[in-house]
Amino acid sequence: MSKVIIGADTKGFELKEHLKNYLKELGHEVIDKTPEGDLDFVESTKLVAEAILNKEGDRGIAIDEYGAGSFMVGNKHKNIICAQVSDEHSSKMTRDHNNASMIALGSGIVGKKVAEKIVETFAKAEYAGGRHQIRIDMLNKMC
Amino acid sequence: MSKVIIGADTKGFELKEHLKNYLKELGHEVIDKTPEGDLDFVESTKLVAEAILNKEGDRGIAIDEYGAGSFMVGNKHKNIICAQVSDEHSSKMTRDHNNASMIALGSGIVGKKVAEKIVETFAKAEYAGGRHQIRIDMLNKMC
Amino acid sequence: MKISIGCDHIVTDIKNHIGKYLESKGHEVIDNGTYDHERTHYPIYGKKTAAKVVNKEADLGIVICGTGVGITTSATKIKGIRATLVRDVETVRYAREELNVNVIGIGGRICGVGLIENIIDVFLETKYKETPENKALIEKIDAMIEDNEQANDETMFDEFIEKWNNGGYPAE
Amino acid sequence: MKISIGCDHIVTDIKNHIGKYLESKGHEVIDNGTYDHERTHYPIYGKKTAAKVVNKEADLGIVICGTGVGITTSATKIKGIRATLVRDVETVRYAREELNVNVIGIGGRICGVGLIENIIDVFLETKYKETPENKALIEKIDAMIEDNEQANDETMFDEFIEKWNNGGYPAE
Repeated sequence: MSKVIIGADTKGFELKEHLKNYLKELGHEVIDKTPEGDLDFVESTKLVAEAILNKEGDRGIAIDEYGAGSFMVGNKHKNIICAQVSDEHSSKMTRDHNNASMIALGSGIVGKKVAEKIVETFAKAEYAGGRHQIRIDMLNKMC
Repeated sequence: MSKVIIGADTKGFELKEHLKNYLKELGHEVIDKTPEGDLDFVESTKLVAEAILNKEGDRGIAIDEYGAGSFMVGNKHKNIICAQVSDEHSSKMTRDHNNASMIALGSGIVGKKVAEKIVETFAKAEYAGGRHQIRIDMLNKMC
Repeated sequence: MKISIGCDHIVTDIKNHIGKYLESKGHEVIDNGTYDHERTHYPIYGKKTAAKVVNKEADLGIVICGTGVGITTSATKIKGIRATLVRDVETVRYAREELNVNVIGIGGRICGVGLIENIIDVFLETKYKETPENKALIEKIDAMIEDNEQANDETMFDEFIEKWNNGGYPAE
Repeated sequence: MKISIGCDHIVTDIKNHIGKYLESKGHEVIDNGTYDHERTHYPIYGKKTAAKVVNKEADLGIVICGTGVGITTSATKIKGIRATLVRDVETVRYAREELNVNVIGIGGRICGVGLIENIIDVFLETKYKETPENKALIEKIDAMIEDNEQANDETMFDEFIEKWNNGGYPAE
């Protein structure tokens, strides 16, 4: 089971609540960094990324209306690899190949059933390691 | 402007209400075949398809949780071409190439922003005709 | 399993890729064409692919065209076919488990091959879980088309192909 | 427009297709590689593609790898780049109009070429519409990375490539 850090801006708040409950039902521990829902995506995503960097959890989920803003903010953190995803296949592959510690979701882009499977897959999938590590080392030297 | 027939099963009801308002704001006429929201997708989609066949409108939208059930029911009607879509590009192309008179949407699959663009595109896009007509003639001879 | 596959001329390469992918997983493939990039018409191949499934020559079917709409619609119009046109993994899981779909359609100009392979994996590994509710839905869907011989009527589209060959349709 | 493009070895064919598509629409293309299917590493090409944009040698950038995640992440880690990794048309429209993104990433194993072309069309034709709200968000995003010379530091990854060449990473 994973320890999942979650956060959302105002427009992602409702999907965040839904996914928080879904992940808890699956048995994951969930830490909600934005219980109030009054932040913009820069602020909400920073809270998630900083919690990951502080090792408060091992997977981060940042939600806004499109996922685009949270994706940028996540990746502007050194040592964070954040994937913008709208399908469970990418969610699996980005754990497997990129060792992404965060995903960004758009509440206006994905329906709830797709979002459930994305976070379920992300919480469960493990990094494959091997040849992929050189690319991770390169990304982690950046910014 | 198009005359749009819309219908949903219980799980698609909320998205249907949202898209009905969205299409009306764009200036389209919308006829709601499932104002109560108490039907299964076979019943709700039949109401939309029959309205299209009766020429009550020129575009049909059928919604359930995944779109898969509505897609099947739509296409089991002779002279109906129904596209199951979750992206606006397919929505445009299926009007352009397939002259689809109906689309099926999944409320658990698409987010509201994506759904808005799908229906907006579907209501607006026109059939290109030309070489595509032979395939339409073939489809319309079936079932 | 035995898998019946078909495509139009826009996505022949992707259909060939899928055929090889299925064989690499130990499945037997019935390739209904088209086999090259010469312009042809998707209902021919959707119907052929579907016929193998309803005749029980194949267990399941996979059809592809540009968006998937045309060819999947043609398969769905065959009695006994329950098809879904998918762009995500979860829809195929649901459609197989709840609606016992026997054909999936994919848009070769919509989905990339990684996603397509994942969709196919889930299609083949997911089993129908019968419940009174979904059984009733399936029976209603199946009853919508009267018994007919369209699946095996190989001359059904001849009138249109003849018209096409005689210049009765525009070339563009 | 001048468009900077880059990819990894998994999707070179799709990058080449995009290059030709852009040229057919009258754009000038700067192709940062990779140019073949020999195994290489996406951050090299994400960074190169992004550098052309921040150095104003190109107006916009497009990066592609299998899922798009790796290469788009590497582009985003360059100061001055605002990138979005898209699988739908509406996200790119929003991201260009509201967040003035200058790079998009696409998963070549996730999206088909028809969808990719539509995404690119909308990326190139949509204009940023400045508002006080989105200007403030963009300033906050841009301020997150300190000024550094990473975009133009061509030796930045040498230590890892040397380690790779010396067998310091597993081959599988």
